[in-house]
Amino acid sequence: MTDIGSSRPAAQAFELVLDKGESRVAEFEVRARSPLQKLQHFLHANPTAVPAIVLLLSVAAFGFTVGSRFLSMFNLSLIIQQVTIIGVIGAAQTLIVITAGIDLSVGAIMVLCSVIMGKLAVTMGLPAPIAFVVGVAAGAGCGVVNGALVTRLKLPPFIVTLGTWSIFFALNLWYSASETIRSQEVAKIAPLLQALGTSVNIFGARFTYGSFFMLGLVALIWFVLNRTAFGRHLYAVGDDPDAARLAGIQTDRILFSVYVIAGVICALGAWALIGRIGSISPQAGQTANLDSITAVVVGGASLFGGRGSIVGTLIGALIVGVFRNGLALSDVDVLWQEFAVGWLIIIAVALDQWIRKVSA
Amino acid sequence: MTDIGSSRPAAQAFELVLDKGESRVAEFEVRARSPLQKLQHFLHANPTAVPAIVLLLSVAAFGFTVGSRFLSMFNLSLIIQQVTIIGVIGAAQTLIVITAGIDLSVGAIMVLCSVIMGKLAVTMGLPAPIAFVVGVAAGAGCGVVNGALVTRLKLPPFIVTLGTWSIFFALNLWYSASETIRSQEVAKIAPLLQALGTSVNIFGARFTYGSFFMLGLVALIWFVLNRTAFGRHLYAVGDDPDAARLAGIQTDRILFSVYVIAGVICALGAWALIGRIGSISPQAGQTANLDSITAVVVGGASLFGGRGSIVGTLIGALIVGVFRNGLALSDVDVLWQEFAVGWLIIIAVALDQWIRKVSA
Amino acid sequence: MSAKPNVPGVTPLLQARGLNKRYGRVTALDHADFDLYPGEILAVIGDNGAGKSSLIRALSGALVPDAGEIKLAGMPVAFRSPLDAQAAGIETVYQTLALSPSLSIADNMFLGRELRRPGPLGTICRMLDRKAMQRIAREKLTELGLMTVQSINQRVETLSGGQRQGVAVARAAAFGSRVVIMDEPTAALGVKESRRVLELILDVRRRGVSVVLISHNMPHVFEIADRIHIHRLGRRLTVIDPKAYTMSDAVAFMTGARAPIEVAA
Amino acid sequence: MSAKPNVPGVTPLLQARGLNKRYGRVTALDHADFDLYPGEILAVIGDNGAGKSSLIRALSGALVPDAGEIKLAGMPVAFRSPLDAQAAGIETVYQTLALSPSLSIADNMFLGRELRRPGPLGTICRMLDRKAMQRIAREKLTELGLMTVQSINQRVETLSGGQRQGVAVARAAAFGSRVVIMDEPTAALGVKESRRVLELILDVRRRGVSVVLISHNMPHVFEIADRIHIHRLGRRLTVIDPKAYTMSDAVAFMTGARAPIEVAA
Amino acid sequence: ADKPIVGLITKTNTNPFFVKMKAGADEAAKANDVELRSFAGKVDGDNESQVAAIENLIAAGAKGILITPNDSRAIVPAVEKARAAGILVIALDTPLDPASAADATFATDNFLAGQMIGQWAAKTLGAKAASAKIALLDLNVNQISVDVARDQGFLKGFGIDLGNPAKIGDEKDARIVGHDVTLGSEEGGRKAMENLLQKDPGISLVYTINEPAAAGAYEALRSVGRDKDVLIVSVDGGCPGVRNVKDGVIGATSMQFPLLMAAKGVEAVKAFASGGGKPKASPGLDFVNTGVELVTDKPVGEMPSIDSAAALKKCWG
Ligand SMILES: Nc1ncnc2c1ncn2[C@@H]1O[C@H](COP(=O)(O)OP(=O)(O)OP(=O)(O)O)[C@@H](O)[C@H]1O
Ligand SMILES: Nc1ncnc2c1ncn2[C@@H]1O[C@H](COP(=O)(O)OP(=O)(O)OP(=O)(O)O)[C@@H](O)[C@H]1O
Ligand SMILES: [Mg+2]
Ligand SMILES: [Mg+2]
Repeated sequence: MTDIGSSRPAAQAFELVLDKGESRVAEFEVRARSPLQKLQHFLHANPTAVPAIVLLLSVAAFGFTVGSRFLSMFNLSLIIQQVTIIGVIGAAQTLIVITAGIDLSVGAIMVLCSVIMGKLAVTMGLPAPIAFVVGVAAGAGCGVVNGALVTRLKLPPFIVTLGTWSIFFALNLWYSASETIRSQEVAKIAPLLQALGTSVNIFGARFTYGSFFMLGLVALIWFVLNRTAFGRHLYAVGDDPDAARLAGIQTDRILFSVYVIAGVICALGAWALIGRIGSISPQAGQTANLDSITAVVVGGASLFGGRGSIVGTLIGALIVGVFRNGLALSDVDVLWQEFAVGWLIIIAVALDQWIRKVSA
Repeated sequence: MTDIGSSRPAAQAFELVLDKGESRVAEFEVRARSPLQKLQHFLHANPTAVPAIVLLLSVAAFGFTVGSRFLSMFNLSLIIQQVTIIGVIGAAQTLIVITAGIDLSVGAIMVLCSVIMGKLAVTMGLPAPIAFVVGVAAGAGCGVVNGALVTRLKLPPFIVTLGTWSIFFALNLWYSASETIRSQEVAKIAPLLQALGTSVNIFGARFTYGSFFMLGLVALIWFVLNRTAFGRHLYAVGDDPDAARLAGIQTDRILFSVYVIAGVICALGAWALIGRIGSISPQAGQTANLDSITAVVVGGASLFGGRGSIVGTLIGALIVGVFRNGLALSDVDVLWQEFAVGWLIIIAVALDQWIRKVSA
Repeated sequence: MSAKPNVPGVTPLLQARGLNKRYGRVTALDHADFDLYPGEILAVIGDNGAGKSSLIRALSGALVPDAGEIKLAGMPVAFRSPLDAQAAGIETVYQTLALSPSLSIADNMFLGRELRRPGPLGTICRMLDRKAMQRIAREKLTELGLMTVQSINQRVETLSGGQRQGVAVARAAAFGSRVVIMDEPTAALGVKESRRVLELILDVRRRGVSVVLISHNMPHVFEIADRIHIHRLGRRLTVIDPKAYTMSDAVAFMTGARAPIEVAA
Repeated sequence: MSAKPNVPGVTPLLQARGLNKRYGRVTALDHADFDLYPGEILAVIGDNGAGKSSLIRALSGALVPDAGEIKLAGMPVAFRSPLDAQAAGIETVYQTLALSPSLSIADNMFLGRELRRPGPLGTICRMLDRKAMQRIAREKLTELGLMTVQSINQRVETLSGGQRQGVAVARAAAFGSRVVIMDEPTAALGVKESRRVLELILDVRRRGVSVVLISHNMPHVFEIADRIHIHRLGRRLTVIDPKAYTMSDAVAFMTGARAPIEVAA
Repeated sequence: ADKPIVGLITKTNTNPFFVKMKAGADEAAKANDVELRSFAGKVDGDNESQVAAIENLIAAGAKGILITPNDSRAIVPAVEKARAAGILVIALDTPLDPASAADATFATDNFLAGQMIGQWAAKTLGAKAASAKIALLDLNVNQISVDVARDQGFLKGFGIDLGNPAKIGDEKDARIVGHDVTLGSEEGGRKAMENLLQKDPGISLVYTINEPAAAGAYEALRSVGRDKDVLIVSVDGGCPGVRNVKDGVIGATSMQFPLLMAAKGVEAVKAFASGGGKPKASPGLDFVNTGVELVTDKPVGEMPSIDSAAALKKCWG
C-alpha cells in the first residue's frame, strides 16, 4: 500500500497565525448603576431573595387589610410556630426534590416515629432518650426502605413512596392500635418528648424551641447543600443523573443516603410534632405530604430536580402559613378561605416569576 | 491586505477518496429465534405489552389464592366497573403527564361538573342535554383556567393545579351548598345523566355503558396520541420543550389545549361518575388526583414527561383495581389491605421493570 | 479591503442591524449587523463564545433580541418564535440540534409539518401518513449517507452523535424554502458525512435557497462560501471574499491577531 | 502493512479483546479489540455510528459490554461505573460532555473530587475550599484560551457550545493520571481553541499519560497521533502508522473504499 | 368457610372512633361465629370507596353489611343493590338519607349529642352565657352530615338561632367568634384555636368536633395561659377524651357507643342469617338509638350525666 513515506504533516498553514492572537478576550463596560439596577443585580445574583420579597409583600398586604391583629409580634411569631412541622418536613422533602425525586411517605414516617417514641417512653416505660433514639432509628429505617427500593430496584420514587406511605401508615395504625397518647401522660412520663414545645417570650413574640430547632436545621442543611461536596452532588444527580454518573459520582449512594437523611429528618419532625400538639396521635400528619411539596415548590424548587434551596422552602412554608393565618384572622368564611388560598398561592408564584424575569 | 488572488481551494486531498466509498452500511445476521427470544423481541417492540403481562400475572395470582369468587366473570367485570372513573380521569391525567405536567385539579373539576349537571337538570329543571352540555363546557372552562395560567404566566403545573383544585372545590361546595342530589331525583328528572350506569349482561359478566364509554375514550385517545400530529407534538413538548419550540411547534398552544381537553375529559368523567354512583355528591372525587396519577405511573409513564401511553394507564388502573378487589375478597383486615396494596404496587412496578430489562 | 459587505443594487434577503442581547453581565450580541443575499452561501466564523449562535438564534426567532431590527427581503419582521421564521421559509439547524430524544427519526424529521393521509382519513380524522413520512425520511437520510441507522423508527436518543446531527441537517435542508441556517452542521460528522453535507449545501443553493453556514472548519468554509462574515466579541468585524483572502488572514482577523483595514458598515 | 497493532515486548496499558454490545437489533460493538500502549497518543477514527463512542464508553466503565474482556496494565479489570475507571487513573471526555447544566463551571470541573478546606473545617465540617477550586478552574481554562467566559461561577447551561466542551476537556486533562480518553474533544471548538487542545494533548503525553483521541479531523489526527486505530462496523479494522500512510489511505480504509492488506490481530 | 360473612364499612380506618367500632365488630363476630370483612373510605367523605366496598361484599356473598355512610344520600343506590341481592344492610352511627333506605339503623343522635354539650355549657356559664364568646372547631369545609349535626346541635343547645340547621356558619349571633376547620386532628385543633384566639382573645367557650381537636385546642390555650378560664366541650367519648374530662381539659363531652353499635349490628345480621327477622327501630324513632351520655365532672342541675370515673368504664379507646 501507499508506503511512500509521506512524512508526518505539520499543522495546517492557517493555524500558524494563531500565535499572534490577541490575548484580550472580551471587555465589558462597568457602568454607574441606579438603585433599581443595583436591586436587579442583587436579585439576579441571589435568586433566593425573590421568594423573600414575595413573603414580605404578602405580610404587608395582610397587615394592610387585616391590621394590627395580624401584624402583632405575637401573631407573626405564631405563624412561625404554625409552620414548624411543615418547615422540618419540607426540609426533608427539599433534599429529595433536588435529586429529582419525590417523597410521599414523609407524613407517614413522621407519625410512625412519633408513635414509636410515645409508645416506648409512655406505654412501655423506657427512658425518654432511648425512646427518642429508637424513634430516630426507625425514621432512618424507613428511609433505608425507600432508598433501597429507589436505588436497587430502580423504581420511580413516586411509586416507591406511594407504596411505603401505605405500608408505614398501616404499621403506625397497627402499632398504636389507633390510640392517642394524651399530652398529660407524655408530660408526666417523658417530658423530653415535648421539649420542643417549650416557648420563650422575646419582646412580645413567643418562640418555641421547635421554631429555633427548625431554623437550626435549615441552617445546617443550607451549609450541607452549599458548602459541602455532598450538597453539590445532590444537585448534580438531580440535574442530569447520567452526566453525574459519567463524571464519577456514585449516584446510587447519593440517592440512597438522601432518602435515609430524609427519614431521619422526618423523625426529628416527629419530635417537633409532639412538642407542638402535646399528645401523640396516630392520625397526625395526613396533610404533611402535600403541604411539604407545596412549600418546596412555592419556594422555587423544580420537581424535575437540580434546582431548589432550603431557604426557599422555609420561605415557601411561611408564605402559605401567612396566607392561612391572615385569612383566618380576616372575616372570611372557611369555604372562601380555601378559595382564596388557591388564588394567593398562584399569585405568589406568579409574582415570584415576574420579579425574576424583570431582574434577569 | 493579502489580496494576492489566492484562488479558491478545492476539497482537501484526503476527501477525494470518498467517491470510492463502499455503499454497504451495516449488516446484521437474521438468526433463527427461539420462542423465548421471539417473546423478548415482541416485548421490546411493544413496551405497553409489559404492564399487560403484569396485569395477567396479578389476576392469576389472585385467582390462585382467592379462587373462583375472584375469577368469576361477574367479579372481573365488576373490577372494570370499579376502575371506570379512574380510567377516565387517568386518561386526562395521561395527556397532562406526557407533556411533563401534572394536574392536581382533575378530581375537583370532575365533581364540580357533576354538580353543575345535576343542579341545572334536577334543581333548576333545565333539559338534561342542556345541563350536560353546560357541564362539559364548565369542564372546558376549568381547563382554560389551568391552561392559561400554565402557558401565559409560565407557572409550574403543580402550583397552578394545586391552586385551582382549592378554587374549583370551593366553588363546588358553594354551588352545591354541600348537598347531595338523590339518585331517585336524578332518575326521575334527568335520566340521561345516569345513562352510563345502565348495564348489560354478557355471559354472566355485567358491563355498564360507562365501561364501554371508558374503553371507547381510551381507543380515541390512543388514536390521537399515536396517529395524529397533535399526539406526536404532545410527546415532543413533554420530552424537551426547548427542542420542540425550536423545531417549530407552538408549545404553548399544545399545552393550553391539553389542559382544556383534560378539563373536558374530566367533565365526561363526571358523567361516568353520576352513572356509577347514581346520586350527585359534592364530596366525591377527593381521591381522584392521587388515584389517577398512580394509574398513570403504574402504567409506565414518566412524571418527567415524554413517555407514557393511554393503554398503559388503563392497565395501571386495572392493576390497582385488581389488587383492591382481590384483597377485599380475600380474608384480610382493612388495615393490612392497605399494607398489602402498598407492597403490591411496588412489586408490580418492579416486575414491570424487570421484564423490560430482560427483554431489552 | 473587506469584500462587498453590501452588494449595491441587490436587496439583502435577510438583514439585521444593531442586534443586542445581554444575559446578566454577559453581552452575547453587541450591535451586531448581518446581511445575507439571495442565492449565496454565507459563512459565519468566529471564536468560541463570539456570539455566532446567538446571532443566528436571533435571526431564526429562537431568541428575541433586546434591541435591533431584522428585515426579510427588505420588510421589517419580528419573529417571536422559530415557527414564525419557518413560516417565512427560514429553516435552522441549531447547535443543540433541537431533536426530541424519545421520538423516532421519522417523527423528528417531520415534527411540526407532518403529512396527513389523503382523503377523509387525513382531512377529517387527521390521520398521519406514516408510510409516506418514513419513506421520505429514509430517502433524505440515505442522501446524506446516514443509513447506517438501523430503522427509521429508531428513537433519536439511541443514535450516535453524528447520526443525530445528520437527522437535524436533513430536516432543515428538506424544508428550507428561502434560507437555510446551519450552526456547525458538521461538528460531529465523519469525513464522508461532512462531505455529503457540503454537497447538500451546494444543492440547496442550486435550488435558489440562501445558506448561512457557521463552521470552525476553515478548509470547508473557504471551499464553499461565497462570502465570509467574521464575528468577534458579539459583533460583525468584517465580511471578506474567500477568493481574495487566505485562511490565515481569516483566522488572524477572527482571533484578533490582525485588524481588517476597513470595518464593514 | 498495518503498523504494529502489537508492539512486541511492551504490555499494553489498556487492552480490550472481543468486546460485544448489542442494543436490541443494533450491534454497536462486534468483537472489538483495542490496544493502548504507555505514553502514546492513539487516535480512533471511523464513520459515524461505527461504534467509536461505544468502544470508549466500554473502556471507561460507562457501559458494561455484553461480552469481552478489558485489561489494565495486563491485569483483567471490570469497570462497573466511570468511577471505577477514574479510580484506576482513566479520565474521559464523553461526546455528551457529562456536565451538570445548573452547576457552575468550577463545580463541574471538580465534580466528584472536590477540594476541602485545610484544617478542621475541611476534615470535620467537610467544608469545601471554594476559593482554591475556583482559582484552579480558572487557571485550567485560561490555559485552554477559554476565559472568554465571564465568571468561573457562571452556570454551564449559559455557556456556548464550544465553551462547554472546553470545560469538559480541561477537567479530563487536569485529572487523568494514566489514560485520558477524549471523544471528539474539538468538535465544537474554534480554530484557536482546537489548537490549544492539541497542545494540551501533547502536554498530557509529556506527563507520561497515554491519550486516546477520537476525532473526525484528519489533519489533526495525522499531526499528533502515534498510531491510528481505524474502527468500522463495530470492530477494529486495522491499526496504522500515520507516518507510513496518507490521510487518503486512512479515509479509504475507514469508509470501506479499500481494504487493508492485513487485518489486525 | 361456611360462616356467614358480615361486612363492616367505616368512614375511614384512621379515626379512633371507627377503629373501635371495628374492634367491637371483631369481638362480636367471634362471639357470634360469623366472619367479618372490614372496609373503609380513604378520607372523610369518600363515597366511591364505600360503593366499591359494597360491590365487593356482594361479590363475596355477604349476608349483611354494616355501614357508616360517608355520604348518607349518595350511598343509597349502592345500598339498594345490596338489599336487592338479599343482604341485610344496617347503618351504624349515621343514618342513611332517607333512613328507610337501610334495613335498620343503629345510631347515635349526633344532633342530640351536640345539643347536650350545648345545654351543659349554657347552664355552666349561667349568666355569663349571654356574653360568652364562642369558637367552633369543625371538621372540614365540606359540611358533611355529622359535622353539621354536632355543630348545629351544640348551638341549639346553647340557645343560639341556627338559621339554616343544615348549614354551618350562617348564624348571625354576635357571640360566635368564628368557625374554623380542624380535620378532626390535634394539629388542626391547635392551629384553628390559635387563629381564632388572634381574632378575638376573649374567647370563653370552645366547641370541638371531636376530642383530638379538643386536645389540640387545649394546647393552644395552654400556651397563652388561658387553659384555666376557657371552657371546652366536645363529642365522642373515647377513653383519652374521658381522661381529659377527668383532668379538666374538656368540660363535658357526649359519649357515643361505637362498640355497642357494632356488636348489635353483628348480632342482628347473625339473627337474620339464621332465619330471624330484621331489627326493629326504637319506639318513636326511625332508628335504634344506641344512646348518648353526657360525661362531665361538673354536673349541672337537672341534666342527667355521668362522671368521668363511671365513663371510663364505658369508654371506647
Ligand atoms: N442506547 C442505544 N440504543 C440503541 N442503539 C444505540 C445506543 N447507543 C448507540 N447505539 C447505536 O450503536 C451504534 C454505534 O454508536 P456510537 O455512538 O458508538 O457511534 P460512533 O462511532 O461514536 O459515532 P459518531 O462518530 O457519530 O459519534 C450506532 O448505530 C447507534 O445508533
Ligand atoms: N442563556 C445564556 N445565559 C447567559 N449567557 C449566555 C447564554 N447563552 C449564551 N450566553 C453567553 O453568550 C456568549 C455568546 O454565546 P454563543 O453561544 O452565541 O457563542 P458562539 O459564538 O456560538 O460560540 P461557539 O462557537 O462555542 O458555539 C457566550 O459568552 C455565552 O456564555
Ligand atoms: Mg455556537
Ligand atoms: Mg461517537
